[in-house]
Amino acid sequence: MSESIPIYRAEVLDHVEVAPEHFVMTLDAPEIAREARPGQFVMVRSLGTWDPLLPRAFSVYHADAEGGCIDIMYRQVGRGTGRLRLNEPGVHVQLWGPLGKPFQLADVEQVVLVGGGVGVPPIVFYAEYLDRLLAPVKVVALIGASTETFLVGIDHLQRANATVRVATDDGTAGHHGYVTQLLPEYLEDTPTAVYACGPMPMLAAVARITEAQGVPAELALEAPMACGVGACLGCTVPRREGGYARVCTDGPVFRPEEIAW
Amino acid sequence: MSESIPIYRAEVLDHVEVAPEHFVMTLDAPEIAREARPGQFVMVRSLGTWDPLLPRAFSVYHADAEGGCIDIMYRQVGRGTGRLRLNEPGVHVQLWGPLGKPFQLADVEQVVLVGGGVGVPPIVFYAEYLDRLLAPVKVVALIGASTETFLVGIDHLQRANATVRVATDDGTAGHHGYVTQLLPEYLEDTPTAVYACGPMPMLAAVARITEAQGVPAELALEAPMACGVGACLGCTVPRREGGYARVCTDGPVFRPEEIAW
Amino acid sequence: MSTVEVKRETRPSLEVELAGMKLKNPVMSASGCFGWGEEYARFFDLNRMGALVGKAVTPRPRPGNPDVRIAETPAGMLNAIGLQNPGPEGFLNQILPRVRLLDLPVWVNVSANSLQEYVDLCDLLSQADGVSAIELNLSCPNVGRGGAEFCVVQEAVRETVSACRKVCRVPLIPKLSPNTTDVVALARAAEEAGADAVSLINTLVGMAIDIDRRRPVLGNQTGGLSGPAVKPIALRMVYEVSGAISIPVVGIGGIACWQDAVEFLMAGAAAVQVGTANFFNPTAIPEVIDGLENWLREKQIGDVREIIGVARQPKRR
Amino acid sequence: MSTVEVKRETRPSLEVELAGMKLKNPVMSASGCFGWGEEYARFFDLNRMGALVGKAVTPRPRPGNPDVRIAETPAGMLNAIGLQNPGPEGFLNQILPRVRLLDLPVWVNVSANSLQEYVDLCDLLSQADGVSAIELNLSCPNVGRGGAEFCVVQEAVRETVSACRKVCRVPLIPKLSPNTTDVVALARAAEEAGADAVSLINTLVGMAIDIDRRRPVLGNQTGGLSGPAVKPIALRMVYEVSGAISIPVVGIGGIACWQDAVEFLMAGAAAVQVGTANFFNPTAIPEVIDGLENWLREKQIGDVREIIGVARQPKRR
Ligand SMILES: Cc1cc2nc3c(=O)[nH]c(=O)nc-3n(C[C@H](O)[C@H](O)[C@H](O)COP(=O)(O)OP(=O)(O)OC[C@H]3O[C@@H](n4cnc5c(N)ncnc54)[C@H](O)[C@@H]3O)c2cc1C
Ligand SMILES: Cc1cc2nc3c(=O)[nH]c(=O)nc-3n(C[C@H](O)[C@H](O)[C@H](O)COP(=O)(O)OP(=O)(O)OC[C@H]3O[C@@H](n4cnc5c(N)ncnc54)[C@H](O)[C@@H]3O)c2cc1C
Ligand SMILES: Cc1cc2nc3c(=O)[nH]c(=O)nc-3n(C[C@H](O)[C@H](O)[C@H](O)COP(=O)(O)O)c2cc1C
Ligand SMILES: Cc1cc2nc3c(=O)[nH]c(=O)nc-3n(C[C@H](O)[C@H](O)[C@H](O)COP(=O)(O)O)c2cc1C
Ligand code: FES
Ligand code: FES
Repeated sequence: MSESIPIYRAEVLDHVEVAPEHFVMTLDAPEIAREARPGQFVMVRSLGTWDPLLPRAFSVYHADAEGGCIDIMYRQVGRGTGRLRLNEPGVHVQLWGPLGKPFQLADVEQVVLVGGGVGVPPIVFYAEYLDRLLAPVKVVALIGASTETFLVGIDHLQRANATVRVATDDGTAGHHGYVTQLLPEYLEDTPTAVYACGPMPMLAAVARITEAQGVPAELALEAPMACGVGACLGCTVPRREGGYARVCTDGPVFRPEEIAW
Repeated sequence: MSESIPIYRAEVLDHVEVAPEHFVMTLDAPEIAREARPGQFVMVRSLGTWDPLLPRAFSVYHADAEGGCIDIMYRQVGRGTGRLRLNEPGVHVQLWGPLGKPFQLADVEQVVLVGGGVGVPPIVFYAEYLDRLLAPVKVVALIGASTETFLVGIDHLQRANATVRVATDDGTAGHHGYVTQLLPEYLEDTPTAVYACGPMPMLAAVARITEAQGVPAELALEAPMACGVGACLGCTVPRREGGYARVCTDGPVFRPEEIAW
Repeated sequence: MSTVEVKRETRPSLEVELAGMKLKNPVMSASGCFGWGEEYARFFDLNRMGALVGKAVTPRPRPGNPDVRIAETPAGMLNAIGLQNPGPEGFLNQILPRVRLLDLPVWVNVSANSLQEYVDLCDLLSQADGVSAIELNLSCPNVGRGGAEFCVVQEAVRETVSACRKVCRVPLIPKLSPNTTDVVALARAAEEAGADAVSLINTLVGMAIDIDRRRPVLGNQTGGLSGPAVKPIALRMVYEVSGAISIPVVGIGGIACWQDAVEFLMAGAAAVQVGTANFFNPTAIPEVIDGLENWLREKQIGDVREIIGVARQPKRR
Repeated sequence: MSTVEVKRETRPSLEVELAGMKLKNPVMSASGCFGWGEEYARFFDLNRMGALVGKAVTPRPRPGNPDVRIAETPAGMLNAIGLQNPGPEGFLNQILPRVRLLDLPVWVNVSANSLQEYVDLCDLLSQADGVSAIELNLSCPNVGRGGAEFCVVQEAVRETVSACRKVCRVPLIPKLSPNTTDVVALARAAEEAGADAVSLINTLVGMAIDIDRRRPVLGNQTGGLSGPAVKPIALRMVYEVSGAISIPVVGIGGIACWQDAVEFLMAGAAAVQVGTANFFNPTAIPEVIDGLENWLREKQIGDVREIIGVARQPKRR
């Protein structure tokens, strides 16, 4: 906890629409690009206004250590992302990170990544990280979305040599139903670890399935955040052992058994 | 007071820097483009935030009735214009107008226009209007700024066949001093009317000079505004006859003798 | 055709009854933020509103405060207009003849500095044809101690309301100040004294300082804070008060879009007033009405009254 | 070399004295908005601050409230953290040993539900080496009536402060609630009871409603409103109080940039605390300090104390 956290008025280098309502923003942030690990996030605040007031947390989607920049991917849903959308290249935003605990690779032969909605960015980052390992593991990526057009990051996952399977709520692509319904068949024989990020109900399902089968898993949670660094105590989730954990600093990555779902 | 006021979510068609800190924004507003007269203003509000909360008033700088669009020119000085700056072409802003009383042309042989700082836009619009009259009058434009680089609209004034003289506080261009020091020499013999827009001290000086010489004048005032349409009673200035006048609806154009300077 | 489809097609009812008045919908203007409607008639048909609440009328005409009268604050504004108004005669002769032609209830907001003045104004104005209700402004922060005292002392509220109730021929709706320790106590006092409903909140006393000129921005030094910034405070007060009294509560404070109106209705407001939002969005009121209707239709709620106070009930699923 | 140039070159003094404590500068953290500094030590050198004010300590450890604990509002936020803290032992054993190594005054914010609890905590904590002052949180809106009662009744303030004053070995600084009719009366009571200074404001009680789930957003239903939205209210209260009492006032509420701090100082605050701003800008405090110093230099003001309360004096030219 004692080393310093990079913070900048970071320049927006690029800002493009990658799917309906989905945007990728590239930010000039050399230290963060070097230090960020999959599962970690950054806090971003648009400048010049107090409304929206609070920064928003975004998972690191790509980190280009050489180029000294990072990508975040967001879906424009509310005030924060609505304001974020207005920051064209050349504009500066306040940025600090990397924050939180990253995914920890278990000693397994197969890794199953489960991503839903805006939980996909850290999954993509992790897949690319795993692909660069000296001793590569088999990587399966199960990606869910409400509908086909909202499926994002698939190409990146394939380029990272992951076996990709998709599910959509409306059946417009892949499995018609929840992405978690695809999970069990991968937990049969090969020693496997599961890493997931997405909406709470999806994570709860992953927790149920993996705990029942005794498969190691890590889940990246979301919670409303004010500070992102552990000071406001606003982002807590109840611990199974009692008391509360801070998603921003005790997480965002938790093991299923840590949380009282 | 009873005909309706056009109001839109108007698209920003163009948005360019014309001088350091000075920008011209082109807005899609057919009715306003048709109806606007020199001296009138519009209210503009950036969308998606409550901070800044209030709209800002901007004089009509150009009105292109055929093209169905208007220009405003603003100097980026604070929160409202800072936020306005972020509205790139394609973004929509809330817009209503034209508002307030326009300049009224007196029956004279010469018109002297006095513009200072962000008071120049309506002066330019008026010069172009006067240039299109069937019975043209001699037009002199006296333009003041803090320094040369902040002198704006000069080219437009010259194209509108106005005799332009400039003054700068720092002497970097034209007369070294206040623009109002250039005024007296034009009030000698020819029947003249004076129209001015700019900072309060400048307008007060114009009022003193023209009242002393008995020359007809009209001054476009500024005041903090909330509504721009006469409802909030926030934009008042004291009347010489007692009581208060609303700058937005009783003005912004006043005769010197109406105001208790 | 399934019942669901039927529901989808039927138009939800926005009508509410308030202190014996039928309102087309629960959305009205807030006093002092809508003039007497003439300016906004240039943007939309005033008859679309649930009711029109005009600028305060005081015992004598008031020129208002010297400038500066308004200042923008984060998500809000300060005002110290000083109750500029033409007085009772001006209202009765110049304003009422016009607004009474409208096809909606017209509330007159009454502001004074003494019990007797309040009583006399209620007596005079409640007799005028076209005045549908009197909103008793017990809380104007910008006219010196006089006005201020009324807003916050329980006894003063009780005394003023019961005295006015005696002479007032139309529904009497005290408007409460938020600058108080216990707004519920004020509301109870008003109810016990015979109020037909209560409006809340008025503005919170605030200030801004011009650091270049080293003095308060407003000529009056302090002013009334309004706008989205105060919404959480107003909503909390409406929630507490509507749970504690049995007369209707008119919710006011920072309402700028239909979602805000829904929040106030769910908190227990029987109707809402839109104030500052008119200034920064002249079509705020019709947008709130349309948004409310569309939302009810989407959610297949047939009657707006179904959502009043639901947030005070145990959590639903 | 002209005197003007000399002035330009000399570094303005930011030092202030408060209740016998020397502060490097008048900028400190607000309780509950800065943890105990460990998080923000990763962004800047804590020793740059005038003082460190930590999270409230309560008689017994508290786990805090169930979620949802925070909600964003226009230019503000609501919080119902529920005074999560490790209690006096936890503070003395785990926290104090670390923070006492800092080279700045450390204030402990104390929160309780009864007079006796307040007295016992003051007695215990004010004896600990490294505790420079005790800030009495007389106004936590999120722990039920108990806490709330203290904030608003003059007699309770007087009683609590004088009882704590007797046992407290360090400066005692009651922190006042804004949820009151007459904050000046509370401040006077605190002064008469022997307070060394007063802090204001704490949060305003507010609420937000989730219209999809038809219930309050916060698990605790209501929460404390803070941030830029409340600045005008806080500034007005600091202005009124600092004009009415002779002990120093610590200004708190919505301070997010150096200009805000200057407004509070000009309103009469002897020092300021930065709260919510730390959350949305982790370097808010050093930015306020640097901005203040640069502004003083630009204006050629040699000592920050020259501007304290100037806005309360007749207008200057
Ligand atoms: C650790 C962490 C990592 C995150 N990573 C990402 C990321 O990589 N990309 C990303 O887009 N977001 C991410 N989020 C969520 C992000 O921080 C914002 O909460 C989200 O972008 C909505 O912000 P907003 O201000 O636009 O919406 P708000 O104005 O805060 O909310 C507006 C409305 O949108 C709803 N809403 C909030 N989130 C969503 C959602 N995801 N989908 C649909 N509706 C929603 C809210 O319930 C609310 O009703 C992350 C959050 C955390 C805590
Ligand atoms: C009838 C009318 C017509 C107007 N026409 C124009 C126009 O054509 N172009 C234009 O740019 N503005 C015009 N204004 C002013 C405009 O409405 C805004 O007040 C101005 O743009 C500053 O807004 P802001 O939100 O950026 O600054 P704010 O955030 O409101 O103020 C920030 C700081 O800037 C200072 N400030 C305000 N105005 C100026 C200024 N002009 N120069 C330097 N500092 C200033 C304020 O005192 C304050 O300290 C007009 C105003 C009125 C009433
Ligand atoms: C410029 C202005 C003038 C006001 N005048 C009055 C008034 O005359 N009488 C009154 O009861 N309330 C008056 N108010 C208070 C509003 O009616 C309303 O109670 C308050 O502004 C909160 O609502 P809002 O946030 O929607 O504006 C005024 C408010 C503003 C901003
Ligand atoms: C998340 C949070 C926790 C707080 N906890 C405390 C506390 O424990 N004790 C206290 O006296 N004030 C507490 N406060 C109030 C702040 O110290 C401060 O008085 C208030 O937030 C106004 O200042 P601000 O607008 O700068 O945040 C808390 C505020 C917030 C936002
Ligand atoms: S977001 Fe502040 S503690 Fe986690
Ligand atoms: S700006 Fe509202 S009355 Fe002029």
